[in-house]
Amino acid sequence: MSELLLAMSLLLSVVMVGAALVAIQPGRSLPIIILSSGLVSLLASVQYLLLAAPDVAMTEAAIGSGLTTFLFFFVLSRVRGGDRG
Amino acid sequence: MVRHLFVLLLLTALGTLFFALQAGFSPDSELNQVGRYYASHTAQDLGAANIVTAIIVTYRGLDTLGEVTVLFLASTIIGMVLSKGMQKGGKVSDLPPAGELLSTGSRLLVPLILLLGCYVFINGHLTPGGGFQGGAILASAALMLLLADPLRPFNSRFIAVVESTSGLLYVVIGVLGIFVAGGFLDNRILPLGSYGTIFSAGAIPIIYTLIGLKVGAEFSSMLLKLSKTEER
Amino acid sequence: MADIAMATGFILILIGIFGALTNRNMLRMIVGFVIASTGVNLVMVAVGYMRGRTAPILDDAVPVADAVTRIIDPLPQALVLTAIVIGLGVTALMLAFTYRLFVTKGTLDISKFRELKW
Amino acid sequence: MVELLIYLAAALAGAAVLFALARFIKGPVAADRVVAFDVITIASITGIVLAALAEQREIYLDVALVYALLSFLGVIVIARYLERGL
Amino acid sequence: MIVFDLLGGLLLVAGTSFLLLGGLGLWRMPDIYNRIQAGTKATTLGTLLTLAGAAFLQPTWALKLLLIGVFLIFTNPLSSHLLARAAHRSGAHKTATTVVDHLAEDRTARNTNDQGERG
Repeated sequence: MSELLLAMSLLLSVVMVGAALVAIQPGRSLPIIILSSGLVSLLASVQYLLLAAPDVAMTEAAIGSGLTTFLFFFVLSRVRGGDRG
Repeated sequence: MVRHLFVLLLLTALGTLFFALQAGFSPDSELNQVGRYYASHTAQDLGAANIVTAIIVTYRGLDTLGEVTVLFLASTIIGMVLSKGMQKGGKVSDLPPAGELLSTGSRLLVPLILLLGCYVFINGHLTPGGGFQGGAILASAALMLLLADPLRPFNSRFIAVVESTSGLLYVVIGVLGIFVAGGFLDNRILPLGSYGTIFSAGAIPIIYTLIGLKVGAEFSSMLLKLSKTEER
Repeated sequence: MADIAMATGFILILIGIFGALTNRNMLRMIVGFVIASTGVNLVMVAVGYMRGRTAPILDDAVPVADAVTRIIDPLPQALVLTAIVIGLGVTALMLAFTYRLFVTKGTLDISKFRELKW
Repeated sequence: MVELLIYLAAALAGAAVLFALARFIKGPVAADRVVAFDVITIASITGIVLAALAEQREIYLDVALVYALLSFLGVIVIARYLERGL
Repeated sequence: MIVFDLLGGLLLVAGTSFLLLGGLGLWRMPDIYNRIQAGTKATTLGTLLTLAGAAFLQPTWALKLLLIGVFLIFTNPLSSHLLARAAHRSGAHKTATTVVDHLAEDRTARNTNDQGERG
C-alpha cells in the first residue's frame, strides 16, 4: 500500500506549502500568521509519521500543538497595539 | 527596493544549491555501517526495543546531558530577561472569566494529561516517545491549568526542586556507570531483564523518567515566568 | 516519497528565510524562523528514509532477527528529536527578548532599534 | 476489497482536508480559520489511523493518542486570545 | 474473518464520508456559528466511526483505539464550545437568516436587572 502513503505525503506537502505561503504574507494580520505556522508544524508531524519516524512525530505533536502556539499568542496579547510595524 | 533585490538574489542562490542537492540525492538501499551496528546490536547489548531511545539515552547520552543543560540555560535566561516586570502580589486582573466548562474540563483533563505523560516516558524503551515528549506533555498540563485560571498561584519552588533533583540524579546515575558498568551513562548498572517487558533495558526507563521530569519542569517554569510577567 | 518530503523541506526553508528577511516586524521574523527550522527538520528526516522499510522500533511486527533488513536509519531521527526540543527553547528565548524590547521601546519594528548599528 | 475501501476512505478524508484548507485561506474572520484548523487536526487523526493500517504497525497509534489529547489546547489558546482572556 | 474485514472497511468509508460532509459544510455554510456546527459535530462522529472501523480490521488494537475515542469525546466539545463563545464575544456577525441569539438576550436582561437594582 505504498501508493496510499505516497498520495498522503503529496497532499500533505501541498497543504503545508499553502499554509507556509499564508504565513509569510505581509498583509495578513498577526494571529492568522501564527495560526498558519501552527498548521505547518501540525502537518509536518503527520509527514514525519509517514516517513517512518514516530518518535519525531510525537515530539512535534506534543510541542507544536500547545506550547508554541501559547507562547506566540501570549506575547501577542501583551504587545497589542504595537503590531503596526 | 534594493533590499528585496538582495534577498531575492540570496534566495536564488540557495534555491540553486538546494536543487543541485535534491537532484544528486539517491536514497540508500542498505543501512550504512553505523546504522547496521545499531540495528543488530541494540537488542542484545542494551535490551531496548526502541532503537532511537537507545541512541539518545545510551549511545549518545552525553549529547542529551548537554541538551538538557541548554534547555536549563534557556529557561534561566528567560527568567533573567523578564525578572524586572515580575508580578509581586495577587493583583486583581480584568480578564474575562474562563467559564464553568473550561474549569471543570481542566479538573477532568489535567490528571489524564499527566497520566499520558508518565505513560509516554516510562514506556520510552518499548513504544515511541520518551523523556522529551513526556516532558512536553507534562508542561501541557501546566498550560491547561494556566488557561483555566490565569491567576492561580503556582508552587514554583516545587518545580525548581523537581528540576534540580532530577538533574542531580541523572548525573549521579551517569557517574555510577563509570564504576559499576562500562562508562559514563551506561545503562547496564541494573540487570537487563527480559526483553520486551517494562522492567527491562537496565537503567533506561529510570534515566528517561528523570529526563522527562527535568524537561517538564523546565518548560513549565518557562511558561510560568512568561505568564507571571505583568507590565502593560 | 523521500523526494517529495525533501523538496517540501527545501521549499519551506526558502519560504521561511524569505519571510524572516523581508519583514520588519519582529514577531513575523520569528514565525519565518520557525517555518525554516521545520523545513530543516523535514529534510533531515527525509534523508534517513528508505523505501519499503519501517520505523526503527522492534516489536511483534519486526522481530530482532529481521532488524537489519527491515528498519530505516535511526540516527537522523535521534538528531531531529533533540533539534525540535531545542527549537522550542530558542523560540521561547526569542519571544522573551521581543517582549522585553517592546516594553523598553514601545514598538516591534526592528528598524527602530539603532543603538548597536554603525 | 478491503484495500479498495481503505483507498476510498483516504480519498474522502483528503477531500475534507482540501475543503478545510480552502476555508482556511478564504475565511472572512479569524474564528473561521480556527474552525478550519480544528477540522484539519481531526482529519489528521484519521490520517494517522489509516497510515497505521497501511503499514500494519500498532505503535503508530501512540501518536494519535497524543494528538487526540493535546490538539484541543491550540484551539483553546486561540479562543481565549480572541475573547481577550489571555 | 472476512465479515469483520468488510464491516471494518465499510465503517471506515462511512466515517470518512462524515468527515467529508463536515468539510463540505465548513465550505458551504453561511456564517461562523453554522460552520462550527458542521465542522465539529460531523467530524467527531466521523472520527469515532473511523476508529471503530480500524478496530474491526485489527481486533488487537481495540484498546488503544478505544482510548483515542474517549479522549476525543472529552476534548472536542470543550474546544468547540470555547470557540463559539469566543466568536460571540469577539462580535462575529451573523447572517440575516440567523435570528435567535439567546446569549445576547440573557446578557442584556442581566444588565438591565443590575441597573434596576442599583437605581
